[in-house]
Amino acid sequence: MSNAEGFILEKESFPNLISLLMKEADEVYGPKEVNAGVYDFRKINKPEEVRLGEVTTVTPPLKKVVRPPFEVLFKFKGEEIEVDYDSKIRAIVGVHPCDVNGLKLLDKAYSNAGKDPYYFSRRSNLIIVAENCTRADDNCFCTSFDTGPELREGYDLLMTDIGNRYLVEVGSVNGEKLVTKLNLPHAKDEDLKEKNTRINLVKGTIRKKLNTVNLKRTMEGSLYHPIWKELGEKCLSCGICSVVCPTCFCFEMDDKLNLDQKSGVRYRTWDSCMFFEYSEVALGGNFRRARSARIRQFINHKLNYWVDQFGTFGCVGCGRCIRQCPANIDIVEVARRIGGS
Amino acid sequence: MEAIKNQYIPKKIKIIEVKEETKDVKTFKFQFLSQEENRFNFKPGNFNLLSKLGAGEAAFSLTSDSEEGNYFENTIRKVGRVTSTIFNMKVGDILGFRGPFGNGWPLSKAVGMDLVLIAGGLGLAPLRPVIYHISKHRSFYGSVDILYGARTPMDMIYTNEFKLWQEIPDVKLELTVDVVPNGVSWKHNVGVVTTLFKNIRAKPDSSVVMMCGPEIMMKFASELLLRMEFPKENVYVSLERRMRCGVTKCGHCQIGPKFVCRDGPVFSLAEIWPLPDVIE
Amino acid sequence: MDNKVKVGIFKLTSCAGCQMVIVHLEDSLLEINKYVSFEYFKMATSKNEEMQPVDIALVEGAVTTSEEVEELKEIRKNSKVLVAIGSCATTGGIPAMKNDTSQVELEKYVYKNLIPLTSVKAYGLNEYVPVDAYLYGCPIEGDEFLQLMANLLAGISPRFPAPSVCKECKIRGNYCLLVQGKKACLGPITRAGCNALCPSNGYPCTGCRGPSLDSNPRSLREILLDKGYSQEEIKKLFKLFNSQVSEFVEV
Amino acid sequence: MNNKREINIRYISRVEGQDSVLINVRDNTVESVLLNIFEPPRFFERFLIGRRFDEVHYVTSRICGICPIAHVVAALRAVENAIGVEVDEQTKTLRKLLAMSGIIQSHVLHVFFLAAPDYLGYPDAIAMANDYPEVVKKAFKLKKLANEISATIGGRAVHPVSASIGGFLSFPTEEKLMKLKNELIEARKDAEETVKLVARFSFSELIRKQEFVALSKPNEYAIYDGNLVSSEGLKVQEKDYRQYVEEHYFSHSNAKFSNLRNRSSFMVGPLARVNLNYNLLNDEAKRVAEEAGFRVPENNVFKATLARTIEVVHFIEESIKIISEIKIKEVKPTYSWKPGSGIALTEAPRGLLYHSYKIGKSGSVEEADIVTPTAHNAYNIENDIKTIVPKTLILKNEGETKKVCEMLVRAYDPCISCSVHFLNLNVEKDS
Ligand SMILES: Cc1cc2nc3c(=O)[nH]c(=O)nc-3n(C[C@H](O)[C@H](O)[C@H](O)COP(=O)(O)OP(=O)(O)OC[C@H]3O[C@@H](n4cnc5c(N)ncnc54)[C@H](O)[C@@H]3O)c2cc1C
Ligand code: SF4
Ligand code: SF4
Ligand code: SF4
Repeated sequence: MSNAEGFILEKESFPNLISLLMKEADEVYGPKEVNAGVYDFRKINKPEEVRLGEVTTVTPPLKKVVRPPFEVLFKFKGEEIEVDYDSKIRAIVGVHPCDVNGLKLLDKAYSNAGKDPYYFSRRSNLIIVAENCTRADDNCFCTSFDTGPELREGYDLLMTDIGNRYLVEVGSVNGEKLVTKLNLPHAKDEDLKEKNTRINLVKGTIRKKLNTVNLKRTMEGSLYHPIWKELGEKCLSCGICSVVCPTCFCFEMDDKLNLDQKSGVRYRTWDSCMFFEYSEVALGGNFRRARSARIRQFINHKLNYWVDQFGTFGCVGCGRCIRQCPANIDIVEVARRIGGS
Repeated sequence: MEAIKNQYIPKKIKIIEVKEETKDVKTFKFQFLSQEENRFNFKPGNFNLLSKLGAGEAAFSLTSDSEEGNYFENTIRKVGRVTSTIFNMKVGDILGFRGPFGNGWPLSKAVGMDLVLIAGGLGLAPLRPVIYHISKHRSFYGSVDILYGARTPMDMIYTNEFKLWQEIPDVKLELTVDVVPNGVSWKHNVGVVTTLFKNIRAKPDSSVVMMCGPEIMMKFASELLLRMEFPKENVYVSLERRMRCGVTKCGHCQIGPKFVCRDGPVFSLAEIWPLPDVIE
Repeated sequence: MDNKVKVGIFKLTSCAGCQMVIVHLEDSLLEINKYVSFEYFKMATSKNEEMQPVDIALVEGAVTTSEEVEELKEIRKNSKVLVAIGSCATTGGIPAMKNDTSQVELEKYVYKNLIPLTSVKAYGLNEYVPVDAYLYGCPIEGDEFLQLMANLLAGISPRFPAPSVCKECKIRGNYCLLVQGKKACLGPITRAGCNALCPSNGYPCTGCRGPSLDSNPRSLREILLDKGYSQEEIKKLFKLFNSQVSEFVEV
Repeated sequence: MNNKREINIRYISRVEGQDSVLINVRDNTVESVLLNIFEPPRFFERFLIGRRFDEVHYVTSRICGICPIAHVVAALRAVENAIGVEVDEQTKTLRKLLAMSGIIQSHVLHVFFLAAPDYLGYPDAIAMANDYPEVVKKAFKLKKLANEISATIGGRAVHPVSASIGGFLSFPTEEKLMKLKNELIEARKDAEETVKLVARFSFSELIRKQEFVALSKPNEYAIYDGNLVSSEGLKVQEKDYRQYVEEHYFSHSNAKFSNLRNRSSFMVGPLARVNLNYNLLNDEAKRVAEEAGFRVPENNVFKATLARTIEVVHFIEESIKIISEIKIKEVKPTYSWKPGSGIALTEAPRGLLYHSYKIGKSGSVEEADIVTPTAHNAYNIENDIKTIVPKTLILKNEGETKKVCEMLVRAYDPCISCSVHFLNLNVEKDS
């Protein structure tokens, strides 16, 4: 499907793209500056609100849109159940390569033993306009998993900042339609060259590296490593790492009852193995009572169990869990120490 | 959107019988509201989720005869929100059902071998379908030892079925309790379940062990069985983990890379021992 | 009328803010009233003269005087379900801040001429009576109150999970006050349920909902020391709402 | 029969004791009235000591869940005065809007939840809802709107969080403000009808020569700051408050009682404000006041309820004005500070509120002093009761006396939580 040839979108015409998306989709999301120097994906009301070209946002945008933090599975009234699928068309602009790759991992988790209908009803109505990274920070390590800074698939449109214009690549039929509607001119060879130069430039700035050779084996042998005890003392159990991780998929299910005591909803909400209650069983038992066991689970899930479960590591190197951890726990550093290098 | 089966929607069932087992355990017999669903079959060792809309959902072992198409049973201990709510329900009340889930006991692998069933407390519940199965297909298996332990005689479930079980040819039922309260008569063993192991008739190299009970009990029992030279591959345990979705999405039930709801709840020690995370 | 569930809302030492949250549930009050008769609700009704047995007692406030101890016991005796609402009732909250200072000194400061008071150390309700359910927060969350009522009316035991405030804060996409803002936020060790209201408004979490399950205040203290807060300041922060909470005080 | 008093849950308000009124009557004359009223700052002044200056408003908010906004605003201003921080116009405007929403909310609650059931003969507003569904719905709607303004500007209605030293930590969106503006415009009618409804109540009468005290400013109906003025010609600057207002203590009460130096008790609150600042009310408020037959000076204490409804009209109009004019710039507070002492006077829903702090070199509170509206009014309530009891005693009916006393106290609305049935009236007749 992917088309090697590209198109050109002048930066000053970028608002046209957003306006078009606003027409084509029910909702448009994009990165906004929520605080000085802090970016997060929010619903876009006006084209000017979108801020491209910044580093990773606080929360993982695609997970948040496709698997909302609070999601109603069904409504009930007495014993009767009513299901409502959300099939709004959503366009999401300016997603980074690591996040698109994160979504691909989530796809796996949610089609494990049968597809999740709620997830896929949103997922199949998503228009992804991704943006290759032209900037990275100290905690990005996507190159270790080959999940960035350049995206190869999983997008409808892919933009790269090449100066005062964007190179736009098409990744799907939907993407092609958008390009046609915008009537974009074709890119020239030097535009493609410029893209490569810029991406290589960014690659050079990504210094954080996780050695993935033998990583799974190393992690398998690490279950009784003293490092977990040490981390258990530092870790706050706040769960920030898993909330901001684009691939963490766990959830809690429960009911909300209305005052009439008959009607209500069954919902699911993001959960995390970092929380004590997550692993609680009847009569106060808990299979990960110690914080050390919980952080061991989090890191091993990403760098070890995922491989067994879904054939790939569960991390895309976005660096969010490192950036946001109040206790400065760094998954790369942990793996490095366990590997003894 | 192409139609994806929604595995989160419970089916309606109604309570057709309630039996009190102990002070805080009851066995509920259910039937589906829609008749065609009553043909449903499960494998011994499977479990299901029960919903009371408004109170939530929880996992329970299927405890009835797996070949009985007209009804099924769950044996429920009152421990929290969902279970207390169900505990107060009566014949005719409606609940929600999802399942059956899980892999079940390795009954076909056990054909021609001796069987050892080890249960602690409520852990007898998932083994009851195995006993039904044995009684119907007695010739498939060698000797059967059932070792059952509970805290006190009053905590034992299915007590009025013990006699029937003992009447099955070549089935030996051994009972033990931790404590015998004053004034209670008890003719059987006193001590933890491993104190019964000396009575096991099965030969380690040609038998399958199926075990369910508190994890700490299973830990000691497993260690002893391994010392008695039962091979890891033939010792099976049924594990309890927190469970929400039942369909490998919610993540709660993971043990290492395994999802208890799909890859379990029955595991051989070879697959999972030593457990990375034990219920404490 | 008579098959309505009898509810009493009682107040010990508190600011009445939690009751106000209930009074402010404009959209739901009339509906609640369909199923419930408020036998005691000082904020809203004047029909409460004497203690009649109630099905559900919601008690706001910390216990700070010996009279209140007796009153609370009386409420317990006369209610089937007793719920502690708000920080004051769950942990002693703000009123318990006084416990750090001797009674005489307190009184001297506020009342220049001493009068006889029967004030005792301030505690949450469970210091004196068994409590069946808790609503956390200063003030409580209206939504949680409605959930509590719906559940109690249906005979279901209410469940309020206790992850950290950070979970909700991150879901809201806030930048972290602790990490980026270097402000002393207690979110990582505080029970969620407020939808991270304070940090979302730029004010660090003060721990008003009490500790999240298995929280790690010790590590948070190290982090704060590292950011330049003094031991004294950290102690004050931890103690604002939680001076009676052992997890926080030990640190 | 059970003895009622024994099983009565005594209403313990924010005092560590019991609220009651003890009236000694001998030969049909009142010998003494002892009003044992609550003490609002439950040792707050003490446990503020040692806390950082930027926490003070967050903590003092918890003095009162009924008018937390007033405490937040007063504490912020007092601390800012102490540490030498000036805030910009936008901050002042937003704080005023916040304060107004607090007053509207509190007044609506008072009028519909306390006064109306009283005058219409119901135990509570919910019971009243059966016969007067429209009135109650209107009340809920107004109150909800006021709460929404508080939550939009302050982050939360009860115990707001976003108002801070030097400014605001978060800001409302334009959309949200527009929505509020439209709702406020819709609410005009309901507010006006409220005035009419209350004007029809048959108020008891208590006219006694007394001094009204409120904040005043030349060009606005003061609530945020101003000079202290009185109906007897007092004019005092904020910083001189302590030279004019004294506190004394009675052994029968845990509360502090205020009086003006060398003078007697005084009244603060809506009636005082409307009386003293009538000319600064906006035209709509003046018009409804006139239509309701409200003339200043109005000396009947019971008419405080009517004054509240007039203020509701005034503040709704002012809020619309503010929202229409404001163009919010999202600037987070930055400031430098120095140690010092500072005072703030503001108008809470129930009247004059005083906060004063001394901030030390380390930035922590060294001294704190708070006088709430109810403390300002307490002595005056006692004096009012002294006046009204002999009149009602002629009725020779203790129940009636008790009821009138309660309604009188409620007219002050000492604090809604405490004003319903907090009177344990003991008439000791010595014959
Ligand atoms: C495969 C499997 C088979 C089971 N079979 C049986 C059975 O046959 N009979 C029986 O009585 N129980 C069985 N259980 C345990 C049963 O699911 C829990 O006791 C029940 O979920 C508790 O729900 P509750 O709402 O009543 O308790 P809660 O109010 O949730 O609280 C009780 C405690 O149980 C924990 N808990 C909540 N949900 C679960 C859950 N789904 N699994 C484990 N712990 C949980 C809570 O964290 C809490 O600590 C089984 C569990 C599993 C996983
Ligand atoms: S973010 Fe850091 S402190 Fe918080 S749970 Fe994750 S590893 Fe622990
Ligand atoms: S584990 Fe950390 S770095 Fe890896 S994908 Fe998750 S948040 Fe990003
Ligand atoms: S601001 Fe506070 S609550 Fe939010 S993530 Fe940071 S530490 Fe947690």
